[in-house]
Amino acid sequence: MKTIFDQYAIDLTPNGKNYKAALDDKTVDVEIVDSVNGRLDLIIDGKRVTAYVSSDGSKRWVTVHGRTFVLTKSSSAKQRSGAGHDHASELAAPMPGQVRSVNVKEGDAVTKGQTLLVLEAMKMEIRIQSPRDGKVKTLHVKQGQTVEREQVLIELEEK
Amino acid sequence: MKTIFDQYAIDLTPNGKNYKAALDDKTVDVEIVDSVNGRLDLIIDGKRVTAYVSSDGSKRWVTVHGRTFVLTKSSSAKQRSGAGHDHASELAAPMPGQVRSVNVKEGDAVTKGQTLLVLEAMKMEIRIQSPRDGKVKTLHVKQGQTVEREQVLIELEEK
Amino acid sequence: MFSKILIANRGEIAIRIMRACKELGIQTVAVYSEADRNAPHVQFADEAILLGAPSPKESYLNIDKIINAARQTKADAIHPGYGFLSENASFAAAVDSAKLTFIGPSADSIRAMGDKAESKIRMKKAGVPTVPGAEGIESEDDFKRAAKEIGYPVLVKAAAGGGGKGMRVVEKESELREGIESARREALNAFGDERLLIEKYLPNAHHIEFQVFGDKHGNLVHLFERECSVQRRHQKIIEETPSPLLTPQLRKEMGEAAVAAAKAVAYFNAGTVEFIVDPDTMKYYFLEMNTRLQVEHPVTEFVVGLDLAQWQIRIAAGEKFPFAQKDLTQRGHAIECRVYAEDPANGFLPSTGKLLQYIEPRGPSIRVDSGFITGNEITHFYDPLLAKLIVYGENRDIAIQRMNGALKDYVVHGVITNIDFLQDVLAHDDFKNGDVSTRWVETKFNWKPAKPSFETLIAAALAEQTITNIKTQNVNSNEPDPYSPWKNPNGFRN
Amino acid sequence: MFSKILIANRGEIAIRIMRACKELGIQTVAVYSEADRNAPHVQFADEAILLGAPSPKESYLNIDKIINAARQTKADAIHPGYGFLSENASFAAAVDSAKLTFIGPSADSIRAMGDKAESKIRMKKAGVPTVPGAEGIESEDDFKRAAKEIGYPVLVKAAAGGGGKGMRVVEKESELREGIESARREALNAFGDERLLIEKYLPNAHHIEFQVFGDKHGNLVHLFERECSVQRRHQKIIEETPSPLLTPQLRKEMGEAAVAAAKAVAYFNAGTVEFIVDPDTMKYYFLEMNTRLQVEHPVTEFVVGLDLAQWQIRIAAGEKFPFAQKDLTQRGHAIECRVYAEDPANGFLPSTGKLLQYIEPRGPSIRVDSGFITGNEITHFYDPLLAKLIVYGENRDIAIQRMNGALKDYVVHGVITNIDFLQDVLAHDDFKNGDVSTRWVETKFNWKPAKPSFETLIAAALAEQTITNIKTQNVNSNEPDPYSPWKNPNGFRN
Repeated sequence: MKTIFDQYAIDLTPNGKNYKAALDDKTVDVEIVDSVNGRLDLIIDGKRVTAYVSSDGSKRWVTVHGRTFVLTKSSSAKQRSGAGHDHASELAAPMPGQVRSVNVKEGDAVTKGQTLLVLEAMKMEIRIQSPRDGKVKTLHVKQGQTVEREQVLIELEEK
Repeated sequence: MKTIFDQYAIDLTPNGKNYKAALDDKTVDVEIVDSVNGRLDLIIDGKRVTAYVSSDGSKRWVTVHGRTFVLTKSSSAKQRSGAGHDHASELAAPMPGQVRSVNVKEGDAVTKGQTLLVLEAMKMEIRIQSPRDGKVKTLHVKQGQTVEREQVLIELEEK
Repeated sequence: MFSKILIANRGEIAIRIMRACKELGIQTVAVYSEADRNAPHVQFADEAILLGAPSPKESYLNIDKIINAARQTKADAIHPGYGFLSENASFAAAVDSAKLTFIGPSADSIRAMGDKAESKIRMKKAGVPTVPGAEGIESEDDFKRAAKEIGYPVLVKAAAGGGGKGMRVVEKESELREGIESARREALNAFGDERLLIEKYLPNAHHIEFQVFGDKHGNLVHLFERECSVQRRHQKIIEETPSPLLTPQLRKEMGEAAVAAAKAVAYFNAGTVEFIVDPDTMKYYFLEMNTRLQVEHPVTEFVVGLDLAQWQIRIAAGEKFPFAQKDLTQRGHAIECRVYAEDPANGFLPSTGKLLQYIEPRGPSIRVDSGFITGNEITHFYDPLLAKLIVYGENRDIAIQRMNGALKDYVVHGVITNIDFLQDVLAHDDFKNGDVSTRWVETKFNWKPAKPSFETLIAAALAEQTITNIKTQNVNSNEPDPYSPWKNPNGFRN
Repeated sequence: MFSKILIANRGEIAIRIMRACKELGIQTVAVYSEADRNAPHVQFADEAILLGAPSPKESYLNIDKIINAARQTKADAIHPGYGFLSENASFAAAVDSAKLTFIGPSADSIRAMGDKAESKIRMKKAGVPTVPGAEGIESEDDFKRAAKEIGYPVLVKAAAGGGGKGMRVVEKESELREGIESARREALNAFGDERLLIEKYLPNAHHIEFQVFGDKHGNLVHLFERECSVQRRHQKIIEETPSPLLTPQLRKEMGEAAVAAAKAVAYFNAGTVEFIVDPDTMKYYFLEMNTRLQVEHPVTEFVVGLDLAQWQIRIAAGEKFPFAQKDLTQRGHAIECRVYAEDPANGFLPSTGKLLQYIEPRGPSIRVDSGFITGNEITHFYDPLLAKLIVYGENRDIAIQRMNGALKDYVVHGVITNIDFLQDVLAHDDFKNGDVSTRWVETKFNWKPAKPSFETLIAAALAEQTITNIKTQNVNSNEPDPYSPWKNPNGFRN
């Protein structure tokens, strides 16, 4: 998935539990060791890196190796124009829990921000929303089903 | 409201935005200046007091003036036997938001932990649950209604 | 000893003084403006009194309200901190006439040193070298004559001045009028007093000050120097002790001059005698005396081993020094970096906002004096100083290394700070060689912020993934859980 | 200088050593067990290698795995910290033969001092006073004879011992057999060596140790003493320097004896020579030498002004001391409190659990060396030391005041700690008077926890109100937001 900050387009490709990160012609392996409120413990190219990230609207405050930068994230619209391969997309469960309700069916057109399904765990609900306009390609879960963290719930595709 | 920790029964009475706290024959005024994750900044009897409280099952870890105690909270059942006047009770909104659903009507018998209504704010839901067995005395809100923080939502009474 | 002290200040210095009080078993009273209701210095105190609106005139500069707060809380002494009313002689006098103890020098000492022109005359009398110049003149012609006599470049500065306000460097005669007029305007605004003095401007000068300390029994010592030459807009950003410039001989001379200067105004409690030193001639000149505890006092505490804030209180309570000059020694090296909410890439303009993340460095020989925590608002009402980062090391190299590591461990999100800038100053050869004058930042050090590294962009992109499809969390506010029950003092009533 | 150092330890000491490495520009490698995957010492390092199962034998005590980890990461030196393998001569030897540098003394020095019996004989040869007793004896009759000769009470202790293990006080002959047998059993379990020695037991003795430090060029100095008499179960809980008991003359004598002891085993790097001092006769006796950096080294760093961890590395790299004994001085006073996860009201038994809240004190002259943060699990696998709280003061009274304030600012929820207990020790007259022997806690100080105050109960009840009717929040875990997106590295994939 490509994200654009200011003039930089950074591309992350899942690679098992890790990622491959690419910028221009550079590519490195990234492992997420831990991530808690505003802090990411990473292993980038074999080296441990702790990063602090705060988000304020489209502004991102990022501190790595003691250097702090304020980056501005480009809109997903711009992202799409920037990135070529942005068709199929999967939504994963952010936490283990039970599917409380499924609000769409396969083939439905969905709009950015629309709630696709609702997860419940420990008496709290989290609404899984569409990151952008698109179409429901595949539903991997049904109401009442228990899901693991990061289990794929639903796949979207371009309209 | 009376709460019992170990052999101590402490009684808090709302007094405007503040409280009156009573233990045995002692009574003092308490003002909550601020309260954020596990920390309470209080003014007790005119003096500023910072307290740290953590909760683990029925255990309460409390630190005040540098002294830490592990208190055990007694069940509400025991509480009632301990406290005399425990009839009418109000449930207030913990945050500003909209009433997403009202799951009970006046006169309904309710059990401890039962969800009475669901509030929604900033795309998150909070279920307002009954603190104990009882009966719905008055409903102050209806579905879709917007409520302020601390606005009374529902009143319970003894069965 | 006092039983209760009111601290007429805010931020890190208020907290630092309250710590000293608590360690001496003294109750503390905080005062605060409406902008500081939940400020750490208020929560740190035993009692707190609201003064009024955020504007300093309505709060931290309001003498009557502060004295009333002290009366109301039955405090028996007032500590002014630095800035605000700390060098205001009328405040010190008002505290005295309210039968309270002012923790600082006498009103007379403050007055005598507060006027740059008058103090300069006194110093000449006391035999303390002063910068060639003229005071007590008014007409443009007088200034012209004086400037010609001492030679350009010259500095015109407010007689009532301080903190770099009402100060102009004039390179040549044609610019003199404009310099005088703008300095006058600024002086009038800042101090309600447009009197100016003129002196020789030394472009490569180092700013070196001496900490002096006197008890009320006639003992007056100095606690050695602080080198404060790294400045921007005439304001210090890095201070250290010992000074890399001074020789033992010069240190001895200047220390004696500092004590003489303080004695000339019958000084007691903590004060600082500022000198400028010309590295070419190694001549030193009296600049001014700050009649209060200095922002940068912690470097002296590290190297001399005394707690200056505690001693201010003990002296005010009438204690005698148990030590003499010969008992005092410098050991090791200490550096302070002032962490400001300001943008070095944009003229060091203050940056305001909410602290989204605020994480301080820690470790052996690392000290942080700070007045803010995550979630606090940095407003435009007050000084943009976020915190002071101070380190000790066996020698200057180790202290620089330690400071660099500590700066790298500092995380501030929500306001732009000078932390990256400070790292690059410390890494610069001129700083390593101690070869930095007060104009070095403007004239020699052309700082540019770095470009974000690959790692930085990777982290930003990864964080993006984690927030793309969950909106239950107000990440912006950086309050990990805005719905925490803790935010809800009385959700259930009975 | 080394380019990369592997730290064969965990917790606060691993982090403290890594800080020293970073300040010297050296890369760091952490090793960890499965129980420490997310431990701060792992996140603090540049690289980290998993050793194996939580059990020390599978991880922090596993010589082969540690040496392999060093090879794999191309580290050129290993720092053992304290405990674990730090005083294991075979480990030091294995590091050498792996062509890596062991940051500590030679394997021979460790071996020579590791055996309490052998070391005692060496010390006698070196003219260092030792406790009257006998070593190298086996039969009960021999012990009986020796005990009669030196007089009861006597102490039987493991020859291979340390840390209070395999040690028994015997008050009269009838208890001797049982004492010998239980000490032997414990010694066998702890050290795989059941040899015992016997010595005079001094019930009112103070434990006073001297920090020694040698470079590899024959320079060996002492950094003065540490008073470590506040103990429970033969383990230190409070250390300070200077000792309130020593006279300048005795300090000089004992310092020289400590240096003689170290020279007798050709010692280099950091070590500690432990003495017991009889306050009635003011006689001192060699107890043992710890051939590693001591837990309580920070009090010496405060008062002497040197960074011992940095010097360990610099010495190992071959640097020479730039100072001699006469250049070293004690300035001010420092105290360390060991914050343990243990219950003083219940025999100081370790307490395990998850840290629900963990807030450290801060402020001028306050230092915390710690290895845990909120959310960490305190497991039963390792030492229950949570952190070390160290303060500096101009004198002992100020240091005690500061320590008391710092202890009051310490918040630990989730495991029971000795923080309240420590406050009461510091407030006790015997401690204020420096009149505390190694058995004071057991024999004189009968500590009882206080009753919760009204304020405490009010706070608990108020907190109750705030969580009565919201269950969206897992307050128990004290993770303010268990559903934070930050817990979800890749919620959205594309």
